[in-house]
Amino acid sequence: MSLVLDHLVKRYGDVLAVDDVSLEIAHGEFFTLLGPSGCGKTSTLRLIAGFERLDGGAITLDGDDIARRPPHKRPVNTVFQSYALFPHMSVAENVAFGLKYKRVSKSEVARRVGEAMELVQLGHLAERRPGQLSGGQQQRVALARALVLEPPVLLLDEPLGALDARLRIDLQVELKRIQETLEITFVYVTHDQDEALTMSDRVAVMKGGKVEQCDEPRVLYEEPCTAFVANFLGSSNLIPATVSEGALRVGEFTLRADVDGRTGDALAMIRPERVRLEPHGTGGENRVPGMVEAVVYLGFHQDVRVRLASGALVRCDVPNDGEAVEHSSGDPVCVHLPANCLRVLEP
Amino acid sequence: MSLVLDHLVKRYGDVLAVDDVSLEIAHGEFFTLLGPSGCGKTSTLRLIAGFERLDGGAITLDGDDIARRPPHKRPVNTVFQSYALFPHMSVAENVAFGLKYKRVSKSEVARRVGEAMELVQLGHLAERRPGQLSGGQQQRVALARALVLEPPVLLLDEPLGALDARLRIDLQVELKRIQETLEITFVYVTHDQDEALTMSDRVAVMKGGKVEQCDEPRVLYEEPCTAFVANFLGSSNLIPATVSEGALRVGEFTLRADVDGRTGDALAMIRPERVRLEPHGTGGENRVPGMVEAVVYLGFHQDVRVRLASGALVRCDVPNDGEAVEHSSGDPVCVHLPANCLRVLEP
Amino acid sequence: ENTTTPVATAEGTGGKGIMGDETAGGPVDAAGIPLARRDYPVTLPRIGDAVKAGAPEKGGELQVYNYADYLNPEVIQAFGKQEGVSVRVTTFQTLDEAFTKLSTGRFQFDVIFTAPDHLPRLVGRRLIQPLNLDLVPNLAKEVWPEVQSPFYDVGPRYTVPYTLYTTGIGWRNDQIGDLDPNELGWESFWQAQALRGRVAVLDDAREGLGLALMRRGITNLNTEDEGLLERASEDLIELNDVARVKVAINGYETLPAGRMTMNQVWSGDMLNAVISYLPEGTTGDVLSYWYQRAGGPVFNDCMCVGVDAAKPVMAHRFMNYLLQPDVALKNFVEYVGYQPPITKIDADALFEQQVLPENLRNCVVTREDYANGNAFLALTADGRRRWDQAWGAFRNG
Amino acid sequence: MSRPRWLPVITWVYVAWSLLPVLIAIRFAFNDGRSRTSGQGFSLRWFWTDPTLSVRNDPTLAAALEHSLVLAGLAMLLAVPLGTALAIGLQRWRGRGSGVSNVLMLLPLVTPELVFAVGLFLLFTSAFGFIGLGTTAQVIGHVTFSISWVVLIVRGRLVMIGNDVEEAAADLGAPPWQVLKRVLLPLLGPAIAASLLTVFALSIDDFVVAQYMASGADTTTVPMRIYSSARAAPTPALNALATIMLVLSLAALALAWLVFRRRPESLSGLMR
Amino acid sequence: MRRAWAILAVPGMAWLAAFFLVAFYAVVAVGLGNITDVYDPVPHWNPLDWNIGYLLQALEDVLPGGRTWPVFVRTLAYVVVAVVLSLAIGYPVAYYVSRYATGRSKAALLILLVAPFWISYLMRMFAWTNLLAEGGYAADVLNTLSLDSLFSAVGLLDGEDWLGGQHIAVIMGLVYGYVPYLILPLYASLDRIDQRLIEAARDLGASSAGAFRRVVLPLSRAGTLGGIVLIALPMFGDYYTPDLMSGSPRTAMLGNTINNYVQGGPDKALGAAMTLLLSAFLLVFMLYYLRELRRESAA
Ligand SMILES: Nc1ncnc2c1ncn2[C@@H]1O[C@H](COP(=O)(O)OP(=O)(O)OP(=O)(O)O)[C@@H](O)[C@H]1O
Ligand SMILES: Nc1ncnc2c1ncn2[C@@H]1O[C@H](COP(=O)(O)OP(=O)(O)OP(=O)(O)O)[C@@H](O)[C@H]1O
Ligand SMILES: NCCCCNCCCN
Ligand SMILES: [Mg+2]
Ligand SMILES: [Mg+2]
Repeated sequence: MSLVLDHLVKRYGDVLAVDDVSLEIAHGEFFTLLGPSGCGKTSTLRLIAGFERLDGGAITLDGDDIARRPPHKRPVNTVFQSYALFPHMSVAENVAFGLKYKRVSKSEVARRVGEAMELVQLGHLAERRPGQLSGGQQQRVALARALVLEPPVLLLDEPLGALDARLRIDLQVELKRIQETLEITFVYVTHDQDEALTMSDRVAVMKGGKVEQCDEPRVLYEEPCTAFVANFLGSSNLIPATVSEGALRVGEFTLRADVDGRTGDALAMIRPERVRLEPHGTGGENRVPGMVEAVVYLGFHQDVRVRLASGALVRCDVPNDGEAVEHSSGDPVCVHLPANCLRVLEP
Repeated sequence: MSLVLDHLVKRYGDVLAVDDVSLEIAHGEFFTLLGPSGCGKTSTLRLIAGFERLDGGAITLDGDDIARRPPHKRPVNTVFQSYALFPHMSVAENVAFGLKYKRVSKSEVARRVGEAMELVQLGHLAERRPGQLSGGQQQRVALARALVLEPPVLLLDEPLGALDARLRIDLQVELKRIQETLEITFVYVTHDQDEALTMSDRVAVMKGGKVEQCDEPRVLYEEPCTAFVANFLGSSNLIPATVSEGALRVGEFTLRADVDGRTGDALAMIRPERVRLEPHGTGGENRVPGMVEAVVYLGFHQDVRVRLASGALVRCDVPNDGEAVEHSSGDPVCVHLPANCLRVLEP
Repeated sequence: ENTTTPVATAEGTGGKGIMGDETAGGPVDAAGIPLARRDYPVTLPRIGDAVKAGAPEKGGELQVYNYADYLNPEVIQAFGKQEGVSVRVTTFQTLDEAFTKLSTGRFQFDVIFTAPDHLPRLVGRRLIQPLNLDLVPNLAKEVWPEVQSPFYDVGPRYTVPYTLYTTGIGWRNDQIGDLDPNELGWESFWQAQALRGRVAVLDDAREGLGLALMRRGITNLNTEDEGLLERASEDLIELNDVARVKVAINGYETLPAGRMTMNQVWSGDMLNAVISYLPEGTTGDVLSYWYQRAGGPVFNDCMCVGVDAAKPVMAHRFMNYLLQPDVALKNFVEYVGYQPPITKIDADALFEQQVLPENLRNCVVTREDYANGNAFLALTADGRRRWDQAWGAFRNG
Repeated sequence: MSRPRWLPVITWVYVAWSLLPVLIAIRFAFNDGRSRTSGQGFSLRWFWTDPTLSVRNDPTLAAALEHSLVLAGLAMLLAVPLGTALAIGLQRWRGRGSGVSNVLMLLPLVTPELVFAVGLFLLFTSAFGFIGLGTTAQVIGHVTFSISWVVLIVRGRLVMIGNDVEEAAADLGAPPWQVLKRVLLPLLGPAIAASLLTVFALSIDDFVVAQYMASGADTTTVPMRIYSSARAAPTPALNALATIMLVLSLAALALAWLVFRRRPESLSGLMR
Repeated sequence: MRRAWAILAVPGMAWLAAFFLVAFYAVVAVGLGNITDVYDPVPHWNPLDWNIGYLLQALEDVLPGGRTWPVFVRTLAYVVVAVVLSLAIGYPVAYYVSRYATGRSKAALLILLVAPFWISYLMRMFAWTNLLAEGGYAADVLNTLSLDSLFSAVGLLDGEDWLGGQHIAVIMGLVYGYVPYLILPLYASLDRIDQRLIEAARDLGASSAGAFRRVVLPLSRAGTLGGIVLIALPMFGDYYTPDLMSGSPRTAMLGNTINNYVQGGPDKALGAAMTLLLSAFLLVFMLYYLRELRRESAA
């Protein structure tokens, strides 16, 4: 039971929007396509839904080739970024829309529409028009409209993109709850890293039409394969370095790290929150001296920027938990880059 | 040398958009108006710029009453949210626009336009039309167009609102740099708390046309006066409580806190990152037992939600620094709410 | 490609009428029909058969094509009531316009009003049909003998006369100032600087150019001389500057209303003006009329039946009705002001009885006038073109 | 910011100038006398009582009114469906021929009426002689120059609606014709209403095409009647005729307004 | 799916092809055809048979020294003056309504501005002539204001009779008739200008006049040109306005000439040839407007 994308290719004129994408998505998985604007997320989704014609590759669902079917004959449904609710129909009519094309009795339609609306907590708004709903409510109608058809796979294109931050967080929790309750496969598109990390079972990070890395959130965060992935998921320090004789060199300092057989120029990647700030002169492995260049107060943490002798700038997140030492510009400090948190990437 | 807003009032028909706002903004200060949509930020700015007529109050700049002057005679300039670039003029012409109204020689115009464009790193785009620029570039043109006039006060209405997250952060740094270099007074409007905290010398938090609190970012964050301010600036736990006999009671537990002479119903406010998670059964003051309800992985920290016996839900940010204990749903834990981090607010 | 200059293919003069009529031999018009002249009567070729006598087609609409304000609405109503049809009148502004429209072949009129110079064209293009005179008994019974079988349509085969007119000048005594058309005749137009913008010539190629020809003393109103016509055209163009002349056929309304001061008009228009268009507080004696007694146009209009008439019998009855003396009188004195050639109507008497205003007595066409009068008659193809070009040069400004 | 004083003055003077003559003409329709230039009492003579000249009793006047409305109605009935379908089709049609079609669709908008009328006139009196002049020709003429307006209005709305809802409908299982019926046409409602109004206005406004395509009394429209009477001897019955025409079209507008009041954007088609 | 729906365009395209393109081709066929001896046009549908005789004659007529040259010049002059006057009236009106009028008065003004669309052109023109006729209210007002003497003094009016073949009357008629069609596109283009651009200009030191000149005027340029073309094109084909406002050959326009040839008189071939020439002359404007229209609908 799975959705398989096999070497998908999609071109718009000269633009290669989807470039040889292969993915296997398991039944009941919450699968996310993550990437910057224009990387081909929407195009991939539209290929699955059938709104665009494939230029190459195959799409199978549980073994059936669905790539040749028109959209209305594919057993997948979509929640659009703009919701695409029918403005001339009530909420209930919107939700009931697709059931007309299933052989479902009238009473069954009413029951399922009712259930779907309860699921998204919209029962009381059944008679409203979409124009009379808030963004979050509209989002839920779009969801109910797709869910009521009980599709094995639900495609969601930045369904929370148009909502404000607070509402988005609430709905993330709700979407996740629904997905887990119904055990539907979600193929979810977003360019918001936090969203991807919070909700997904697996994430495919895309760039320029290709999949850069596809794995669980924790793996992506902790063990990014490329500087792009490292940078796209959370902030990271990418310190220019060189690898020689199995050791990592930053300026005149040698650091211990898993260099993975690499040699020559490299980037030493470390998350700001993994960097430790220690008093100037502290000894030990992987310690590099530097000078505080700026301290930015960010509410629940501080962003301390340290300039190393090599010229590299290292950001260091110091939690604001009422205990940490306060630093100020010009202070000499020692930066500790724990070996287990250092990764060596292609420059 | 300062901009003084003295009991400003602005009405649109029945709507009281600006309701008795008094502020004193020092020369060279980076001053931010922060608040939710519709709270009157733009209206206040427009009163200063002269696009709207005052319904009450006075505006003085270095002692001069400027409230009666038409916009083109006020020594303040504006960077509009939508940039409001002239689409029919090139970047250079846009930047030169205002200099026509200063008695400035042709060569001087060229020099200053060139300088302003260098300042915002746009020298190479001088001949483009605004329509051919990216959002961030447009923003910088708008900035250069205002800066070239060397106004003592620059008004900025959500200048980064239309940009995507990454670009926004870059430009925040740049704006701050420019402001510090030129020592211009910035009156900056935003509804983004991070932005306000990162950049400002002082922030006025507005709500419903009134200023709720006006102070430095750190003070606003650490010592919010109202639940609104607490909630608007960063996330916060607001735990329903009562104050009796100088002590704070949450459910059956008594906590030590500075109750500030308050009695009756109250809200106990604490930032999630100040809450400590301790093993179940840990003793000591201000410790409350509870049960982990959810753990959300957020990259560089985890959001652990703990249900207290009183029914209140407490969010607790646990840094992901590779050392903290891992928690999972259902674990019984002890929540430590340090007295110095607890604030008691009006419910 | 070919660059033929625009000329009609038929040569102007000589040759045999293509319709093969026995009167052929003289000059023919564009359709090959001989050109009728007072001294050269023409029998028009018969195209198709006349309608059989029979029951008139009741109900529906009888379609009539006519000038505006050239039929008394009460007469129309009375006929309609009597015959059980409703009469619908479509109006045209000029006879040329009417011919153009008709020649598209899409206008299915029962009764068409026209003038004799257009007859050969209408026959040549097969736009009208031969009459059954049995259905128009009043023609023999009531009409002046000299127009019962006129020279332009011997028989007659296609037409029944409708009204008589002369072409002259109508003016407002109270506005004309020093100008005296009675003395100056046609020349008045060229002396009308003082009346700029309040002077009009008829919107009719023949009449308009005819005016300019007569001003120069030419009496052959059917001349085809290129030089004469060009000069006439130039004379008219000159009027634009002299008098800012208008081109209109509504003098019967604008003169009594005082909006115009001096128009080239048809005699009937002046009576029409007095009968129907005098505003309150204005009396008929503010109007005067002059026409050129010798050599000026004195002629008649006529009626035909359209070739595609849906109600040919009813069309005959309509024409017959209009020739009924009481009806003709009512049409004449209560509305159109154009005198019908009906023996029983003594126009002069009407002035004596003060049915019509005395000062316009010269609007009457006597039988002597008619006999001696001049007329615009059909031209050869070349001639027609010269007239049209001369008129166009003026008309197009 | 302050505003120049003279602008509102010019505006209101213009509005008065553009509409006052019509209001005065309406006033003269109620004249007791024959004048169309000054008020003479007050009566319904020209509407009703005059036995031969009133709109009621002069068959040509009432017929012109009826014919104008019939023409407008037929033009609406034909041009709106044709134009709507054309708009939808053009919106979808990418590729060969679409560029040419887009230009052809716009051409009637920029062709002077006279040129277009002469063309149709010559066509119907020659190659298309089987159609000939008359009501059919007039309807064809009106439909032809109306289609482009309908396309413009409907396309504008289509662009506003976007592809999303159609795709959503297909995604939910609706076959193409169901998408058209259940989603597209209902959403085009306001644009279709605006198109109906626009075609109506264009048709009753037209003089040249109606005149060139006319074939007699049956095919005389109100503007034609006004033109020919104005050049002969008009009576206030003409004012009365125009007044009735105006009242009828305002009534149509009001009706449309009532029906589509909730969607004021439907009238925006007129504001192009 | 998308391709199938393109079929919906077929009936409409076929209609336009048959009744618009072919109709225009009929003008070509007749203008490059011949006439019979009874003045019937003989269209030459086959381009190989084309006879450019009539076209040459029409061309000769409209060139300097030709018969129609004065009409052509006059038409051009009328249209230019009428368009300028229309702009002088229409621009301030559109500007006021789009930028300053608010709330109810804006709604009312918009309704009043569209109202003329619901009154047929001929009726408006007829109403206007009635008022300009001697003894009409407008004539009285104009005369009372001594505008007649003013116009006479500068040579625009000759005598006091407004409807007596006066150039000024025809021009006033054209302006009266066409301004509404100009105001709406102007309004639309002015209304689109973002208020904040004007504020930005003021903020940068421009006075309200300066902001108008440097921002509003350039930004409304396309809309203005579009509006001008929209009224100028039909003016070139107008014959009814001069007929109603004057009726004198002295004020005849090109439309009258064509109308006289095609409807009134005998020479349809020459009329068609003149129509072709007119179309060729206007083609530039037509193409310009089409481009604007497409640009606008693409935006
Ligand atoms: N209909 C189209 N015609 C031409 N190019 C297109 C079309 N749709 C998308 N593209 C191009 O294909 C590439 C991928 O687009 P896509 O919409 O899939 O990106 P995305 O990842 O969804 O981006 P976003 O986050 O901005 O929505 C982009 O370069 C885009 O410009
Ligand atoms: N021109 C206006 N007419 C009527 N009401 C207005 C006008 N401008 C603003 N308001 C109202 O005044 C209040 C304050 O508006 P303002 O634009 O100052 O808010 P804001 O804080 O800038 O909000 P946002 O973050 O959404 O820009 C709002 O309730 C708004 O609806
Ligand atoms: N008002 C109608 C006038 C009709 C006059 N007929 C004259 C015919 C001239 N050829
Ligand atoms: Mg996308
Ligand atoms: Mg704002």
